[in-house]
Amino acid sequence: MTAALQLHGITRQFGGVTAVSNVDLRLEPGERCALLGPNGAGKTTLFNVIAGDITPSSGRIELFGEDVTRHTVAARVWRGLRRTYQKSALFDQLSVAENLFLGALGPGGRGHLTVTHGLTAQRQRWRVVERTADRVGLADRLMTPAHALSHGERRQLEIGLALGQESRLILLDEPAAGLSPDERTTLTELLKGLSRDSALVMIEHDMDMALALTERVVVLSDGALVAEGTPDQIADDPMVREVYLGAGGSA
Amino acid sequence: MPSYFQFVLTLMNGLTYGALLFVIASGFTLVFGLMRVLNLSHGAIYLLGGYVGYTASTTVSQLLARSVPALHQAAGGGFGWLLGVLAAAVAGGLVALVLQRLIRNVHGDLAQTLLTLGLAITIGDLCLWIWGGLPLTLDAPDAISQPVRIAGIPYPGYRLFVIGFAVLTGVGLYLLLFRSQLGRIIRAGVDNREMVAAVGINIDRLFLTVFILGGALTGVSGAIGGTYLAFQPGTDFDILTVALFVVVIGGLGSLLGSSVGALIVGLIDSFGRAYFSELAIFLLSGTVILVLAFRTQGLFGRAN
Amino acid sequence: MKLPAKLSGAAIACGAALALAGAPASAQDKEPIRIGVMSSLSGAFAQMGQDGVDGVRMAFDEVNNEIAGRPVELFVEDSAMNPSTAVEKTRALVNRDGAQLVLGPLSGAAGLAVKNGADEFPNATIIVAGSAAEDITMRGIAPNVFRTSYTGAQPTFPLGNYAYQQGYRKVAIVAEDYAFPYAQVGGFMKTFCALGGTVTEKFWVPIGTSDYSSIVAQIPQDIDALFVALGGTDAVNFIKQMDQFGLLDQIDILGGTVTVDGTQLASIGPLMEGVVSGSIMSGQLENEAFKELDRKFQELRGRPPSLFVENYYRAAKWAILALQDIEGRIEDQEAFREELLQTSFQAPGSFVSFDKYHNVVPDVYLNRVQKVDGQWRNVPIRTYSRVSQFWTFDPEEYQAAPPYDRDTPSCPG
Amino acid sequence: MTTTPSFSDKRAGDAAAATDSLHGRLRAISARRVRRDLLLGLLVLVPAALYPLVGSTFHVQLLTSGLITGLVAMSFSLLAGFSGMVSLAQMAFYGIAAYVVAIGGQTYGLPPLATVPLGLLAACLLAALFGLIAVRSSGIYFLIMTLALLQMFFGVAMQWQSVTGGYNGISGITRPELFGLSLRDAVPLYLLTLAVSALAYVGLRWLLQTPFGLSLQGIRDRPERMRALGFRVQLHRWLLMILSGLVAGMAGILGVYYHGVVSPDVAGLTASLLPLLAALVGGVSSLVGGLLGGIFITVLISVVSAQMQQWFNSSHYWTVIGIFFMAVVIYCPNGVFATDSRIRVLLARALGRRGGDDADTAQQRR
Repeated sequence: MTAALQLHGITRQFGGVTAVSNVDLRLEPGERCALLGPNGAGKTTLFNVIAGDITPSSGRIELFGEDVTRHTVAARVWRGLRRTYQKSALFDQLSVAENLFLGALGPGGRGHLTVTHGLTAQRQRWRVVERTADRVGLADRLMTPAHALSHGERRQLEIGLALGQESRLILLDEPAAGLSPDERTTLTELLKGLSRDSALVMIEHDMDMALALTERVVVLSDGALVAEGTPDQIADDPMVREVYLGAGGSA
Repeated sequence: MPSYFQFVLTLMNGLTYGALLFVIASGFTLVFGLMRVLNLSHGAIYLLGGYVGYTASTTVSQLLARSVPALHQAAGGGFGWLLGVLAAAVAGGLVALVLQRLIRNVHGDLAQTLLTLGLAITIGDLCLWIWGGLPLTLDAPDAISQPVRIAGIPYPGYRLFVIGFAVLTGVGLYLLLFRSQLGRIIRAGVDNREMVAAVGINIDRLFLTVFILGGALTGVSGAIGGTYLAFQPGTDFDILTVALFVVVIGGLGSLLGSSVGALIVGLIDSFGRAYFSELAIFLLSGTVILVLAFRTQGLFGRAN
Repeated sequence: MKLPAKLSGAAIACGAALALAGAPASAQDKEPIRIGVMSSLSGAFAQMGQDGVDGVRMAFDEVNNEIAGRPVELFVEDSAMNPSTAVEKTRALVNRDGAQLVLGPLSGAAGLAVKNGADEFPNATIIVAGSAAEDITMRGIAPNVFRTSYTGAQPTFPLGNYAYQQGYRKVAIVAEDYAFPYAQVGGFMKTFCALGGTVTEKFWVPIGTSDYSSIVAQIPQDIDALFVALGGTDAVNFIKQMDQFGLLDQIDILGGTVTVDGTQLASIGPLMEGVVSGSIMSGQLENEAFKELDRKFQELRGRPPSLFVENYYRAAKWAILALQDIEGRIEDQEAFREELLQTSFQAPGSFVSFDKYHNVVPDVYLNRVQKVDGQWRNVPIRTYSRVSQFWTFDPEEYQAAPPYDRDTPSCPG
Repeated sequence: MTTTPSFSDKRAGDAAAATDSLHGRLRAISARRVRRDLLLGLLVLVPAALYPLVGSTFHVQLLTSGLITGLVAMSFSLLAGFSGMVSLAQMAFYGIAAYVVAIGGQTYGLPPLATVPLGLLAACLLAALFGLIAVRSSGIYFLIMTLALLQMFFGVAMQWQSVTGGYNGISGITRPELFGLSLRDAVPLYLLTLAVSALAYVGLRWLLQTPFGLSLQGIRDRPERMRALGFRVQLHRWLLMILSGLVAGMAGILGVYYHGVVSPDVAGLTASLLPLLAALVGGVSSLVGGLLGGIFITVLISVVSAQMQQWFNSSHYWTVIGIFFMAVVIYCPNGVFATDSRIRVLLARALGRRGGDDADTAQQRR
C-alpha cells in the first residue's frame, strides 16, 4: 500500500538557521498523527514545506506515491492535500455557504473557471457544501457572513474549508487555538467524527486533545524528529517530557 | 568630437543626472520606507520647492544687490540661492505637515495614496495660480556654476556639485537611519509601534518628524533640481513619474536601492538619448517593466 | 436594500449638478452676442493659454464688450492641450453656452481635431487663434473654420532664406519630435535647401525632454549654425545646458517661432542674446496697434505681450471688425463668414488679411534678442511682407507634396 | 396557456427538489434578487433612455461622456475591487480599441462591423499581454508597473507616426449608422452608450455571482488561502485583467465615436485621472458606483470649470476638484453614493426629514 505522505530527509534552512532538519516521516492513508513540540520547533515550517509554500533546502516529498517536491501549492491540493491555519484565514465578506463552496470548488482543478450555474457539477458542489457544513456543525449558519461568526465557529469553518471534496490528507495547524474549554470539547468531538478517508496531521499544544484524537505522535525539537510512537508511549517517554515541558511549552 | 570623448561625456551626464534623481527620490524613499505611505504629491512638493526657491532667491538677490552691492558681488549670487534652498525646505516641510494631518484621517493604502493624489492636483494648480505658467529656473551661484575642464572638455560645475550633494544626502540619511539613536527608534517604531510607544516615546511626534524631514528634503530637491532643469506646470507629474520609476527599480524604501535605481535611470536616459534618441521615450518605461517582470519587488526590495 | 439607497443618492447629486449646469442666461432686450474662447489653461501650455485669454479680453474691452449695440458675453474653456477635450469644450461652448463664434484652440492637435469635426457645428464659426497645424487651412478646408495665427512653416520660410544669405551653408537641427516642429523645420529647409544649403544632422527629441546634455555633446563642430525648434521648458533647458557646457558662445543659434517667445525671454533672456528667430510677432514694432497692445499688456502683467496675446487679440479684433460691419448680426453666419474673409486690418503684429484657404497672410519678422530699456525683447531685423502659408510655391503643388515629418524634406537628397 | 401535464409535473417535481437542497434555496434567493434588480434597473433605465426628450443636446452629450468615463472607471473598479489590483493602465486598453477603430476605418476603410470586434480583440490582447507581465507583482509594484505600461503605450502612439498619426492622432473619424441613425448625432450615440453600459454592468454582475466570480472575491480577500485551496490565483487575475481590458475597450470605441478623434492624449495625465476620480467618487469596489461616478465627475468638472470662469474669471478649477477629491477620500471612503457617505447623509438631511431618516436607518442597517 502506498503511503499518504512520505518525507525523505527534509531539511530547510533560513540563512544560517536550520528550521527543519533531516525529517523522515511516513503516514499511511487514513492514519491520524499529532505533531508535538515546543514553540519554534519547526512544526509550522514543516507544514509549509509539505503544503508547498516553502521549498525544502534538501529532501524529497511524496504524496500518495508521487514525488511532489517541485510541485506548486495548487498541484498538491489537486492531489488531495489540504491545510488549515493557526490564525483563521476565512473569506470574511462571504457567507459560510460561499466559504465552503470555495473550499469545494478549488480542489477540483479546472472547475473554478466555470461561469455557469445549474450544471450537475455545480449542484454536486452545493451538496458537498451541505455535507461539509453538517460535518463541522455549521448547518444552521450557512447564510451567515463569516465575519459574524463566533471564534469557535470560525475555527469550525476553518476546518470545513479544508474538508472540501476528495481530501485525502489534511494538515491541521493548531485547530483549537484560542478556544474556550467548552468550544474545545465541541471541536474534539467534531474531529473525532471526521471520516477515515483522510489521513490527518495535527499540530497541537494541548497534549490531551492530541492524544485523544490520534493514534501516533511525532515530536519535533529544534527542527529534528526526536521521538515517535503511540500516544501512550509518548506520554510516558521521559525525554519527551523533558523536551516538551522543560522548554516551557504550554500543556 | 571623437567617439571616446563622447562616450565619457555621456557617462558623466548619466552619473550627474542619476545623482540629481537620487536627490529627488530620497524624500520619497524616506517617507515610503518608514511610513509606508506612497506619496503621489511628491512631484508637487518638488515643484512647490522650485517655485518658492525661485521667489526667495530672486527677492533676496535683488534686495542684496540694491542694499549691499559689494557683498552681493562677492557672494556671486550665493546668498540668494542658499536662502532659496532653505525656503524650499521650509515650504516642503509645511506641506508634509499638512499632508500628515490629512492622512491621519484615512485608513488603507489605496485611500492614503488617493489622498496624496488629490493633494498633488491641488498643489499643482495652486502653483499655477500663484506663479503663472512661465518656465522658471534658479540661478546657481557663480562659485559652483563655472565649467570645470575634465580631460580638456569643459564640464558644467553645477552638475559636479549635484554629485557631491547627492553623496552628502545619501551619507546623511544613512547615518541618520542606521547609525543614530533616533534612527534606531524610528526603525523600531516602524516594525512595532506599540512596543516603542510602551517605552514612553511619543511615536506620533516621531513619525511627524520623519514626514516633515521627507517633505523638506523634497522641497530642497525642488530648488536644487530647479537650478539644474527648468520647471513649469506639468513638471510635478513628470518628476513624480521618474521618481516612482527610480524607486521601484531599486526596490521601494531601500536607500541603497534608490541610489542604484537613480544611477540606472540616469545612465539609461543619457545613453539612450545619445545613441538611440528616437527610442528614448520607451527606454525608461521599458527598463521598469523588464526589472519588475523578473524581480517583482525591484532590485533591492524586500519580498514580503 | 443597498441598491435603491445608492441610486436615490446618485439621482439627487446628478440632478442638482445638471440643474446648475443648465442655468440659461436670462432673456434681455438686446440678445447678447455669445462668444466662446478656448485655450490651454492647465498643464505645460497654461501660460501661453492665459496670455491668449488676456488678449481676447483686451480686444473686447476696447469696444466696451459691445458690438453694434449688442452686449458681448465671453465664455472661456480649457482645452487642456488635448484634442478630445477640445472637441468636448467646443460642444460645451456651442451647445450649452450658445456661442456662435469660438476663438481657439491653441495647440496643433486640438485645432486639427476641431477643424475635422467642424461640420458638427454648422451654425457656429471657429477662428483658430493659436494652432499651427497646416491641414487646418490646407488639403481640404472647412467653411466655418478660419485661422488667424499661422502655419508651422509660415514663419520659418524666411528664416531659411535669411540663413543662407548670412553665409550659413551647413546647419544642424534640434527639434521636438511632433508635427509642429516638423513643419517649422520643413519651412526652414524648403527655402534654405532650395538655395543650396545643407542640413547635416537632425536631432528629434521627445517633447518634455529635460536633460539635453547628451544631445549637446553630439552637436557637430563643423556647422555654421544650429536651428533650435523647441518650446517652453524644453527650450529653456536646452539653452541653459548649452551655456553650462560653454558652447553657447561658440555657435550661432537660429530659433523657431516659440523658441524665443516672450515667455522664454522672461526666464533666460541673457542667454538668448543674439538668437535670430522667425515669427509673425515681434517685441518691438512701430505701428500704433502694437504700441497700444504693448502698453496695455505691460500695465496688466508687467511684461511685453507674447505671441499668444497678439494671436488671440488679433482673432478677437478680426471678429469684432467683421461683426461691426454686419451690424452685429452674428445669427447670419453666411454673411459673417463672408465678411470675415473680406476684412483686412492693421493688427498689432502686422497688416493682415485672409487667403482663399481661410488662412492669415501676415508679415513675418526675423527677430534678434536684445535688451531694450532693461527688458529682453525680440527686435525685428528684417521684415518679409505678406507671407503666404505656401511662401512663393504653387499652392496646388505644395498641397500635393507629402506633409512634413522627421525625414521630409531632407537635404542633401 | 396550456402545458402538457407531464411537463408541468416535472417542473413541480424540480421545484420541490429545489426547495430542499441548498443549491435550490440559493437559486431561489438569487432569482428574487434578479427580479428586484431588473425592476430597479428598469426604473433607472427607462427615464434615462427618455432623457433626451427633455434634456438639451449638450446635457445628452455630457451624460454620454460621463458614461464613457464611467465604463473605464468600472473596468478599474473591477480590478481594484475584485482582486485588489490598482491599475493605471486602463486608458491604454481604451486607447488601443479607439486607435484600432480609427485606423481601421480611416486608413483601411473597413466597416465598423469589422473594426469594432477588432478593437475589442485588440484591447483584450493588450490586456492579456500587460497581464502576463504585471499579474505576478502586487500592490504598489503592480500600480507602478501599469504606469510604466501606460507610458509605453503613450510612447508607441506618439512615435509610430505612420500608423497612429503621432502627436496629432487621427481626427475626423466617420461614424457608422445604427438602425438608420448616425452615431455622429448626440441622441443615438447616447442611447448606444447607455445600452452598452447597462449590458456591461449586468454582464459583470452576472459574472460575479458565478463560481468564477466567487473565486475572484475570494482572491481579493485572501489570495494566499485561495492558493492553498488549489486555485490558480494568477490565472484568475489574468483573466480578470483581460475582462477589464474588454470593458475599457468598449469605452474606447464609444469614446472614439463620441470625440471623433483619438490621440496619444488618451494615455495622458488628465485622461487617466478622470476614471480614477470617477471610481473613487463612486466607491472603488462598486461597479455601479463607477458608472455613476463617471457621470458625477464629468458633470462636476464641467460645472466647476464653467462657473469658476463665470464667477471668478478664473481657470483654476483643478484646485476645486483636488480639494473635493481629498474631501471624498476623507469623508466618504466608500464613495459619495455609499450609505455611510457623510456627504450623502448631510445632503439627505438638507433635503428633508424623511431623507434624513432614510439615511440614518440605512446606516443602522449596515
